[in-house]
Amino acid sequence: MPLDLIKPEWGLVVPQLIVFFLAIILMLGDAFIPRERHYILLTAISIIGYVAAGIALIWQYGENKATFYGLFRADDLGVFLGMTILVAALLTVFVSASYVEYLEGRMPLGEFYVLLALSTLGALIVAIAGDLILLFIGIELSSLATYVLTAYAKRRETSLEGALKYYLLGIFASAIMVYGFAWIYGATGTTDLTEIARVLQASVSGDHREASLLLGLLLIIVGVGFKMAAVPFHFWTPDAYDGAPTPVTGFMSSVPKTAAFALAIRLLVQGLAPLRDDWLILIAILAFITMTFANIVAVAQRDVKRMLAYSSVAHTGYMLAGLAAYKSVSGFGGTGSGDFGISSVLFYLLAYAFTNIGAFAVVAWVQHRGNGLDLDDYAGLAAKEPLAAAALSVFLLSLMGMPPLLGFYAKYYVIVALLDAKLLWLAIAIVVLSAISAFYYLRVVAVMYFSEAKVEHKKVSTPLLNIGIAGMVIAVIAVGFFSSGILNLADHWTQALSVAQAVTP
Amino acid sequence: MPWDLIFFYIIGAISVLAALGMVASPNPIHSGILLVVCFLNVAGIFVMLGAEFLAIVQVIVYTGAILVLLLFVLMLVDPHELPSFYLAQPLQRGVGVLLGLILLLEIGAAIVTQTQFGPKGNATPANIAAMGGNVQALGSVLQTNYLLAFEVVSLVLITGIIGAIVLAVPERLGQRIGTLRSTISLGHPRGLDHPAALMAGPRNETPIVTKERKAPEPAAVRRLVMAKDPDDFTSV
Amino acid sequence: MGHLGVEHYLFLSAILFIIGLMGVLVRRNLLIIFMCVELMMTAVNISLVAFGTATDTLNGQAFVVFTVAVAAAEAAVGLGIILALSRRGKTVDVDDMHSLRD
Amino acid sequence: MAQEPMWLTFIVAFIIMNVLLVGMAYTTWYERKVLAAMQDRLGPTRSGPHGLLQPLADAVKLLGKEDLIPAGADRVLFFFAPLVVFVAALVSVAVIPFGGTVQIGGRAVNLYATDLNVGALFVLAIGSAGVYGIIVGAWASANRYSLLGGLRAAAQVISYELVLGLSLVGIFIITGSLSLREIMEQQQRSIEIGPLHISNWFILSQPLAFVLFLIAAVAETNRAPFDLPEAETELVSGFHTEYSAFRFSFYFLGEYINMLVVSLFASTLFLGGPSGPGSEKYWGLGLVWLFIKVAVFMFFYIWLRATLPRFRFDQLMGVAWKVLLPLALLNIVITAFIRLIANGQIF
Repeated sequence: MPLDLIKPEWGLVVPQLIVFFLAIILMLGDAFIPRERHYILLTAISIIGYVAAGIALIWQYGENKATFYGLFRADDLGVFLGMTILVAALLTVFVSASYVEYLEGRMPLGEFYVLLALSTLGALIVAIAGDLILLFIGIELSSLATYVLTAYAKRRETSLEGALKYYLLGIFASAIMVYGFAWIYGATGTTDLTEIARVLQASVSGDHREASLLLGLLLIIVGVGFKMAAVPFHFWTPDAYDGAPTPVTGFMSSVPKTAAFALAIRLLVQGLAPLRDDWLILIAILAFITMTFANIVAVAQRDVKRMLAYSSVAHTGYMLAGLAAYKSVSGFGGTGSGDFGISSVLFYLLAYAFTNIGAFAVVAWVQHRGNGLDLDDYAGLAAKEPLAAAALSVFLLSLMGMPPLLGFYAKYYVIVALLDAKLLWLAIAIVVLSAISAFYYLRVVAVMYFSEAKVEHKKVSTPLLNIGIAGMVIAVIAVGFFSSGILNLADHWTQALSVAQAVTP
Repeated sequence: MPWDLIFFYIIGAISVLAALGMVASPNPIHSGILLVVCFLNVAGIFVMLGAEFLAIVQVIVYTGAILVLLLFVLMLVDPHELPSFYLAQPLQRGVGVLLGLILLLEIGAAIVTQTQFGPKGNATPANIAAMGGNVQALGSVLQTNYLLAFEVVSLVLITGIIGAIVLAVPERLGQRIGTLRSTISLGHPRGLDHPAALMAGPRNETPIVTKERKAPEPAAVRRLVMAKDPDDFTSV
Repeated sequence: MGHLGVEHYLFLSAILFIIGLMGVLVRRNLLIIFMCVELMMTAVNISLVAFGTATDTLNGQAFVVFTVAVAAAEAAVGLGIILALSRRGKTVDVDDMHSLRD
Repeated sequence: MAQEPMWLTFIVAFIIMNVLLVGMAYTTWYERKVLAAMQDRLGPTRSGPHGLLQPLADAVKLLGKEDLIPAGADRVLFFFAPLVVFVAALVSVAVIPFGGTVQIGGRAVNLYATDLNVGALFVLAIGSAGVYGIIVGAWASANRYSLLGGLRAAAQVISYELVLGLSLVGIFIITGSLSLREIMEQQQRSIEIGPLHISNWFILSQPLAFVLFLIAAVAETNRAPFDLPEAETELVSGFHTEYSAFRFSFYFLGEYINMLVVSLFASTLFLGGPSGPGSEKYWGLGLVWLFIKVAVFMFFYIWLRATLPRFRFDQLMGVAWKVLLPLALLNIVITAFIRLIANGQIF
C-alpha cells in the first residue's frame, strides 16, 4: 500500500535549507580542499552561507503559514529568532577563524565550521518548530554540536572537563524535559503545539488543574532551565564557559541560549498558554534567583572569562524576567495587541548576541597576543592598545546597561514590560542588581585604564577578528537608536499564535 | 488467570531490581551488564504495550549499540584516570535525593489523580491491525506526519558521528600527510607530536604531551600513518 | 489490556526514572552517571508508549523512535569526550608503530 | 496462517531445536571433511563409518575435561557468558520459517515456531544481544588476550551489524513487511513475463544486497577471514582463551549454531527459503531444498576459512565503514527509486 507522498511548501524552508547545504558543503570542503586553503575558503563559504540564509529569512517576513503537517511554522517569531541566531553565528565565524587556526595548537577548522553550522541549524529549527518532537530534536541538535565545540580544544584538560560537565548535565536535562513532554502528550493526546493549546483551553477552566499537567510543566521548566543556565541548574556554566575555546564561549552564550528561549516561547506561550498563571510565577521566581545569585558570585571572580560566564547567567535572569512579564494576548488564538514581555525578550536576545560575542571577541583578541585571562593580563591595556580597550569598555558598559548603548535599551524594555505587567519587585531587582553588576564590569575597565601594564604583548595581525569587533562595537553603539523600530518588528511575534490553523500537508 | 498482570509484575520487578543494582553496584562493568538486563526487560514491556517495532529498536540500538559501546569504553578506560565528577556538593546531593523522593511522590500522585488522558485518536488496535501491523502503522506516521523530524534526526546522527570522530580519533597535528598509502584505518594520519606544535592553552596549563618520548625525526613522521587498531590506545 | 491499566506502566516508568535520577545525583563515576541518564531516557520511552496506548495515538511511539536516535548520537559524543579525557598524557610510541606497520 | 494449539507449537519448536543441535554437530564433521578434502587429507575416519560418530566423540572428550576457572576471574559472569552466546543463537531460529502451513494427518501445522511481524529485525536484535556473551566472557576471564579479543568483537559486531541491517532494507522495501514468513511467501510466487516464469528470489532483484549480507554475516559470526576476536596467532584464541571443558563447548556450540542460523536466514531472505521445483506440492521436498541451500552456505563458510587469510583490524573496520556501508546505502536508494517508479508516484 503506497503512502501518499506529501508535497511540502519548500519555499518556506529555504533559510534552513541554506544552512543545511552550508553544513554539507563545508563537510565536503573539509575533505577535498587542501588544508592550507581551509582558512580562506571555508571561512568565506561560512560567511556567504549565513548571509544568504539571513537574506532568505528576511524574504519570509510577514509570512504566516504552516507546512509539513504543522511541524514547520513560518511566522514572524521564527524570522526574528532566526535572525538573532544567524547574526550570532556570523559573528562567531568572524571571531573564531583565526583563533581556531592559530591558537591552542591549531585545531581542525573544517569540522569546527561544520559543527557551528549544525548547531545553528538546530537552533533555527527550534525557532520554527510547531511540534514537541521537532522542538526536542532541534534543541538536541543544537546542544550536541555545542558539546563537541566545547571540547574542541581537546589538548587542554579544562576544555574536556568543562565539556563533560556540560554534556552530562545537558543530557540529564534533556531526559527531564522529555519526561515533561511525555506528560503533556499524555494529557492532551497530541504533540502539535496548536492542538495542545486547543485541548488545554477546553479542559483547563477555573481553578481545577490536572496534577499531571502541572508535573509536566514543572519538568519542562527544570529541563529548559538547565539548557538556558538559570540558577539552580547552572552548575555546568562556569566550567563549560571557562573551558571552551573563547569564540565557542561567545557562541554558547548566544545561540544555544537563544534556542532555549525559543523553546520556552514556543512551548510555554504557544502550546501551554492556557496554563499561563502556573508557569508565570515559576518563571518569575527563577528569574529573581538567577540574577541575584549570578551577580553576587560574579563579583568574586578575577578571571575575566569566568566573570563573563557568570554575567551571562545573570543576563539569563533578566531575559527570564521579560518572559515572566508575559501578560496575555487576549486569549489563545486572538490577534490582539502585542505583548511587551515577549517582545522585550526577543530584543534582549538580539542585543545580547552583539554585546556578549563582542566581549568574548576582545578576550580572544587578547589571547591572540599571548596573554591569559586573568584580570592582571588586562592591566594597562588602554595604554598599549587603546582601540581594544575601548572596544571592551563599550561591550562591558553595554552589558552593564549604560545608556545609550544597546544593552541599556534591552534592559529598559524588560523593565517597562515588567511595570506593565505589575511586577514591580522584579523591576526593582533588575535595577539594584545592575548597580551591583557595575562593580565587576567597571573593575575590568578600571584595570585597563588605570593600572600599570604587567605583561608584554606579542605583535599579531588578526584582520578578520578586528573587523568583527569593529562591527560589533558599531552595532552596540548605533543599533540602540533604532531600537524602537526593532522592537516593532519583534512585536509581530504575536502572529505566531494566529498561524493558519488549517495545517497544509 | 490474569497472565498479562503476572508477566508484567515479573518483567517489571526484574527491570527495577536490575536498575537498582546498576545504581548500587561498585563495579562499573557489573552496572553496565545489569543495565543490559534492565533494557531487555523494558523491551518486553514494549511488546506488552503492542509496540513490537520499538521493542526491537530498543534491543538493537540500546543494548546492541549504545551499551556495547559503553562496555567498550569501560574496558578501554582505566577508571582511575577519569576525573571523578562532582555534580554537586554533598549537602546538595542529600537535598537532591530528597527532591527525587518528593518527585516520585508527585509523579505517583499525578498518575493516581489522572482522570483523563487526551482525546482518543484513531490508532486503535483494530485500525493498526488493518494497516498491516505495528510496523506499517508506525512507518506511515513517521513518513507523513513526522517527515520533517525524520529528516532532521539524521542531522543529529551525523553530528554524533562528526563529534565522535573529532573527539575520539587520535590527533592529527600539523598537516595532512599527502603520501598516504593504503590507509583504511580508524585513525586519521597521525602527525607530529612535536612540543612546538603543542602550544599551551590560554591559561598555560600543561599541554598534553608525550611523556618521556622524544619527538620523532620529521622524515619518519612523513611516512607515519595511524594504521593500527585502536587497542594501541588502551590502558589494558 | 485486560487487568492491566496504563497506570501500571506509568508507575514502572516513574520508578525507573527516579532510580536513574537518584543515580545521577549520588554516583560519581562518569560512566555510571551516563548509564543512569540512559535509564531515565528509557523510562521516558515507556511513558511515551504507555500514553500512546492510553490515547490510541501513535505519536508517542513516533516520539520514542526519535528519542532513541538522539540517545544514540548523544552516546557517541559523550563516549568520545570520555575517551579523549582518558587519553590525556598518553600517546602511542610512534617508532613502535612504524616497525609494526610493514 | 492458521491458529494452531499451543501444544503443537511446542512440538514444532522442540523438533526445530533438536534438528538444529544435531545439524550443528554434523556441521563440525562436515567442516572437517571439507577442509580435509581441500587440503588433500582424509579428515576423521576412525569413529564410525567415514568418521560419522566423530561429533559424539568430541562431545564426550569436551565434557570429560577439567573445568578451569582462572584465579582473577569474575565467577558469576564467567559462568553466564557462554550461556548467553548459546541461548541467543538458539532463540533467533524461532522466527525462521521452514515452510508455510502444511497438512499433517488432517491437521494444519505451521512449520515455524512463531511468526513475528518484526521477524527479520528480531534475528538481528538477538544477534546483537549475543555479542554480550563474547564481551562479558572476555572481560570476566581477567586475561589481556581475552580482553583484546572482546574489544575487537565489540567493535566488529557494531560495525557489521549496521551493514547487515542496511543490506536487508531493500528487501523490506520490496515486500513491505518485516515478517520472515511474508518474505518467504512472496518469493514463492514467480513473476510471469509472457511464457517465462521467472523466480522471484530476492537474490535476483537484490544481488548487491546479497553480497553485502553474505560478507557482513561472515563477520557477524566471527568466522574466517573475520575471526579477529579469536585470532589464535595473535591473541591465543582471544575471548575464549581461558575457557575449557563444557564452558568452552557452549561457545563452540554457539558459533556453529550461529552459522546455521545465518545460513537459514540468508536462504529465507534471498533464496526463497524452502521454495524450489516441486516444493509447492510436497512440503517435504521444500525441506530438502532448504537443506541443500544451507549446505551450500556452510560449504561457502568452510571454503572461505580454507582459502582466505585473516584481515588486519584496520582493514576490517575500513571495509565496513568505507566500502560496505556506502554500497548498502546506495542499494537502498536505488531500490527505493525503483519502488517509487513502480508505484507510479514519480515520473
